[in-house]
Amino acid sequence: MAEETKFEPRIVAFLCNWCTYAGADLAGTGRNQYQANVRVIKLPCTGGIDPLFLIKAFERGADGILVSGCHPGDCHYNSGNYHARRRWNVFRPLLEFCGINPERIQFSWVSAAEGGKWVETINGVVDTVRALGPFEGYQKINAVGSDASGEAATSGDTG
Amino acid sequence: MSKKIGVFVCHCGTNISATVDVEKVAEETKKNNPRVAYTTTYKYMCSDPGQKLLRDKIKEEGLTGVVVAACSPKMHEHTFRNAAVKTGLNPYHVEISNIREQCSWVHPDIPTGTDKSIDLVRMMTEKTRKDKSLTAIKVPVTKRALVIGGGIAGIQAALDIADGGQEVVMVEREASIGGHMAQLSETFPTLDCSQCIMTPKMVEAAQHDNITMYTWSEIESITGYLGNFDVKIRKKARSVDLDLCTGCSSCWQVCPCKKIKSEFDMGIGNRTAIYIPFPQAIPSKPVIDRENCILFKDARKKNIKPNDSKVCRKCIDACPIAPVKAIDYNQEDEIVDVKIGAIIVATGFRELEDGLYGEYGGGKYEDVITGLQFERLASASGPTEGKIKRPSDGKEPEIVVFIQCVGSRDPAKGCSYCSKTCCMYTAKHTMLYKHKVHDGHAFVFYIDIRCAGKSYEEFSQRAIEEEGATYLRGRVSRVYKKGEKLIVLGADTLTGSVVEIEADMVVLASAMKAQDDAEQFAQKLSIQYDKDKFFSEMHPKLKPVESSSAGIFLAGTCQGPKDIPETVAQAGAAASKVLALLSSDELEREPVVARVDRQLPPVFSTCIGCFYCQKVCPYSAIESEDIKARDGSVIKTVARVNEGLCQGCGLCAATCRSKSVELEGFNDEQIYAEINALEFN
Amino acid sequence: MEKTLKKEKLNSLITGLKDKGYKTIAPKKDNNLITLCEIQEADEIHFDHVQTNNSIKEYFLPKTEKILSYTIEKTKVSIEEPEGFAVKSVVFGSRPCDAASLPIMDKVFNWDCTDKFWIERREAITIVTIACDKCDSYCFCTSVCLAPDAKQGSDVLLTKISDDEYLVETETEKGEGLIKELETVFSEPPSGTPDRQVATVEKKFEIDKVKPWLDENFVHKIWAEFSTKCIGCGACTFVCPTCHCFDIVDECTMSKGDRVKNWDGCQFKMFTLHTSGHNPRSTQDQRWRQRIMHKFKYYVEKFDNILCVGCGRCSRVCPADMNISEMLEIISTDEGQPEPVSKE
Amino acid sequence: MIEALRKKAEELLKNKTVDVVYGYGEGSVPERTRPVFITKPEDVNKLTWNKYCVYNLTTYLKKQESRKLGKPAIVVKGCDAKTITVLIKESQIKREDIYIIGVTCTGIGDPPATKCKACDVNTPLIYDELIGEKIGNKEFSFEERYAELDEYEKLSEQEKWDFWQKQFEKCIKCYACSSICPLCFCDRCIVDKNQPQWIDPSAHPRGNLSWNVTRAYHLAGRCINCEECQRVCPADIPLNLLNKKLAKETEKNFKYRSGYNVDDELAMATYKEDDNQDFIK
Repeated sequence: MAEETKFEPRIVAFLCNWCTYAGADLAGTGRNQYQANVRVIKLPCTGGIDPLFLIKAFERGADGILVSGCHPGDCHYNSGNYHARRRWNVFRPLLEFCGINPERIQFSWVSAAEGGKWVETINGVVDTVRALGPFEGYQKINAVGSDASGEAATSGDTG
Repeated sequence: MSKKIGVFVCHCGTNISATVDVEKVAEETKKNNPRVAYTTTYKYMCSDPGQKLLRDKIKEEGLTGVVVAACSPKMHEHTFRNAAVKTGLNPYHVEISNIREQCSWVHPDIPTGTDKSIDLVRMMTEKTRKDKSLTAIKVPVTKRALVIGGGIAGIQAALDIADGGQEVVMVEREASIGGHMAQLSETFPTLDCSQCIMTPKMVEAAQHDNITMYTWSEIESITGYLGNFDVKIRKKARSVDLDLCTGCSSCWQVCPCKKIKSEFDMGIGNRTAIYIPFPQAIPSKPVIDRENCILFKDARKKNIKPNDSKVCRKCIDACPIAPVKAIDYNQEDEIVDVKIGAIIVATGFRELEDGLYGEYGGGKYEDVITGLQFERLASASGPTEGKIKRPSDGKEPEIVVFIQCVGSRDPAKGCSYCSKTCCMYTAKHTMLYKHKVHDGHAFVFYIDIRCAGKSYEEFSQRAIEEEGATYLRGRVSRVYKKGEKLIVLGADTLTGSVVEIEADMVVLASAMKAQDDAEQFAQKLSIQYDKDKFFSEMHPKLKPVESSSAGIFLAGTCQGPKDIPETVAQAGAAASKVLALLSSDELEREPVVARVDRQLPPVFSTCIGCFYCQKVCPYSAIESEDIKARDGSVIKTVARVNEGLCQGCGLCAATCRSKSVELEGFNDEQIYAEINALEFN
Repeated sequence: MEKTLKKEKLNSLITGLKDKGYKTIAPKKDNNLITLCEIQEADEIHFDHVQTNNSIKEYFLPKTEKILSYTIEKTKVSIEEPEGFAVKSVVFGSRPCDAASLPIMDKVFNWDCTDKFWIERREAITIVTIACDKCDSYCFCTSVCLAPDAKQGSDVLLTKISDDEYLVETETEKGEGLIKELETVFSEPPSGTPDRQVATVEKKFEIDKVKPWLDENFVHKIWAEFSTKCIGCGACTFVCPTCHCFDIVDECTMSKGDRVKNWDGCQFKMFTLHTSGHNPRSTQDQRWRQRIMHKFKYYVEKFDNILCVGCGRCSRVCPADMNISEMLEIISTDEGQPEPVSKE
Repeated sequence: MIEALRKKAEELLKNKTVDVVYGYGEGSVPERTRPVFITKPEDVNKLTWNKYCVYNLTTYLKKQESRKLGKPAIVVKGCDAKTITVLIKESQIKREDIYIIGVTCTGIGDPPATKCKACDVNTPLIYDELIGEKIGNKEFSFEERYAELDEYEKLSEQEKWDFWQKQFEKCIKCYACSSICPLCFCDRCIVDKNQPQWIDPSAHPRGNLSWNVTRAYHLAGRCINCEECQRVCPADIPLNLLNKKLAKETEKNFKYRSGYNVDDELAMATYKEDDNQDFIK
């Protein structure tokens, strides 16, 4: 892995179509600048985000993830965000228990009218993750899979 | 077979190309992306020649997938998908990479925005690679529209739809239709009498064969979807039987509770407990105000049925209908179920509460009134029969000060937006005042005069030049009482002087606000609203009357401040949308729906039938299906999606542990491909 | 060549191996497991056990192994083959049964396709076995023509002759070479007949009777009766030193990826699932039968070897207490007529 | 107790109330038992009951091979019985399609299993016939129930990561954990879906982390703490710690305990408007 002079966190944002994606559009319309570290993946609803998406994003090298959708009560699909919230209520502590800093997975409610909040949120995530540094734990295990030696991943004592 | 993907990068004039090196995006994509067969850039992809370019290249290059790197998909996804259809390409092989709202407009640094654009394009080409051809879903349409709100917007929309030959159900929560327009005295810029132009429309709506009207009623719930809504209407207990009552007025004439502030008259006039809101009310049949009626108060106190109270029975005694009286104290709320194909929301606005501006004496001094209160004063059918009398002592005011932008354009206290109508109605108010009080003097404090409508500027100039209203550019800092006079302290920024006016009456041009319950109501309908709680249109320019939910349209001030002509125009537009919708027996819907895995025997489906999907589905769109052997025995019970009910949220897909449910358009492979294309490692 | 190794010399042996550039793999205690894994110090080595939980297999056929990596470019795909996977090592202290599995599997990995990953590792790794001085009820090496001090597959065989001394016997040139490299660590062989401390493993079944029975009883109710409790996990096949099925998958991002070889097992229902949805071994009894048939019939027919070394790991680890030697005992003592063959 | 058990089994088979009894039988060694499937009244003497009856036999309800034997009576301990409640809620079985022979249990395993320390179901909560003296079920506090997590939750982020990496590294992807789990009943496990392949099938650290995390997550709000996954893991990974952690979060956030009440809505299939959202900005 090339040594970078300055660490720029790589952030993936999973956004719901109706609120946060539209909020991000509004930030664009308002020409509100924010840090460019984020790559957005749009889904109809936060309720449609499977935790596997998040794991895969880490496997593909994300240093931080943002999941963002409609405020409670505002879900375009009535209750999608409520179900999503339940999911994250258990998934987040699970990752934390496995030694993943919960700050690397952040959640927010950003409505279609909150372009400003989108800017604030994404800058917040970028700054937080920048302070945390690269996600070394995952970088290591991502690299092992493509390591020449299968044995590196084999015995119980390769630490 | 692998896809041939074409990438079209839009300059958007300079909107994108000023901060994103679009040529580089196209070049890099072409150079490095093995899936991409063709790339180009174009000044305006959404223009006719842009779309033609897209169509031509699809044909020439034999493209089977298209990514347009341009503005937000919310703007032109539809445009480009339609363009693709004309070449015979299934529209769902066209994806938008949002490099304007997400790159060029928010990242000023060219290399940064360019790199990000390249990434976003790559992610979208990967998704496109996994796009499947989808066919629009056909659903039957219930040929009946619901109009919520009986103001001018609702009435106009209902009439347009009804005249178009479709059934309309109209729901109004007040006792009469008419809304705010019925309250107005005269209307700008023609000064014709509001009642005179409004009442015939109200009557027409009430008598129209295609319109069923529910007044004193509210929406209890709305479920279902475009073409097939199930609506529950709560008919609030009116205490009067609308079928029996003839509106003879005997009851309200005998009612002893006469000092109840009239909502219709904005509190400057009184009404009785059994009342019609105004003489021209439709229906012209009363309602009992159960909060204030002494019979109901007594019944509540004694915890008895209202009809068992004997405190006052004047109205029922006066009712000439026999043998069954038209008044029924024990009447209860009733729920009516209706099937609806499309909905128009026309729930209107409310006026900013006058108490908010304490420094102007709002809510404190009787003679500081709002614009709508002035309308009632000026109205021939108002409490003063059109005579301008100040509320405190009934004197004719000699000097009236009008303050504009009360609440509007004041983010600190009120609303950041312009209420749009106040400049015009204030000008109108000065004229009405001057017409009625010939030697009176009208002063107007304003920030800017905004009169952008047809004949509006001329109207406002007339107020100044012909009617002699004194316009002062500046804000009022304070209004206080000195004896019988109201002292208005303000600034005239044109002369740079402080102005002090001894006024007899002050009229505040209060802002138009969203209804108090707009937020809850939007949630009930699953439609979006903006920061000010006005309902959001689907697109600010291209879909101004569509709400964010398919089949629900917006008309009038529930969407934002507007005047009558604009409201009527929007209502007509919404009605035409509804008519178009109801004109077909079947509707085509976006095929973004969930599907449960089905396979050949012996697997049949990877679904194991735990039905978590069914439990989380907000639309009850998941059914259970028995997969049967030839002898009829059940091999497996699995989930199935009713695509008519499915709205495509994907909740089921994310809940399914074995990923046996997928959402078309956002299926597993598509999302996986997008994540896989991150290439951070 | 015969030598002795005193326990006190173990330190010098391990240090010596390190100095000579060997990686040492030896049994080590890890919580509840005894694992064959890389060690640095002699102290880490665990002796007092019947069997390690993992088999020697994973040092020749790792549970997961990259066999090539590729990069997809605009006009071409470049492929890179892994190098350096065969590391000069010594497996110290594996059991004779584990060692015996290696020559058995050499046959399959040198068959129609020669597997360079296996072969190069076989060349690079020297096996120093310690004969078993104890056993448990799961052990059945003696029933499959092996013994607790069997020499097959070992380069060097150590046999305990006193509490602090092992008899060292070299079985191959490679083994001899290793001893010579570290000559100073070893002592001269004892005079007279040493007291070989070797466990007595009870013989559980007559192996000669197994294949004839299998030849006749592809269809038999015992398969289902015995395997109803089988939960269809792959634990038995993964801990088995002779199970060598693998699966090849590509793990890739958009533009680059690895082709990876992973252990696979015949007990998984997915193992034989066709794309069409048809599964020729759709029930667990068929899969259980496959395991027995492969080990005691097909492999014998093809390579003239039983594909089992009697280590007993599969039975120890089985979540449902399926016991392979019990099954073979039933088979070898079944006097009944084969059931009429019906179409399955 | 064994006698009562055998008598009941015999009666059920004789009366044709059931076609098969899933029970415990003598194992290959004295310290083990094994699942047995008794279909004939004369075979009931193969049934036994002792502290080595670790299996959660309800797992055989998901297996076509055992289901083929017909309507079952299942011998269940209190912990195992909770599975049945979940299986009913998740539409996998109908209550009337099984006969539950509950056994009172004061702990199994040697040394005793971790789950037995704070056991509050010595007497099963659901059964058709109870074998053994009814024992008043104890109650434990929230803290007591999840006490075994304390030492792990106390670890620093890095320590946690290192601990679990060391554990997951041992995983050989034999899937014994999910094969034994009575609630891992998917026909096609997510790990076996290869288009796309969300979870790398390889047993390298990346594939092992995503597999183990996903396995645990898929049991969130469902696991009834039978600890079978942990018992059968050939790599000795403390899998139940993950399950327990999720059970703790589910109880803390949603006041839900899996398998205790058939009337409770499944935690992960419902929501409350006031669910915790402290972590959402």
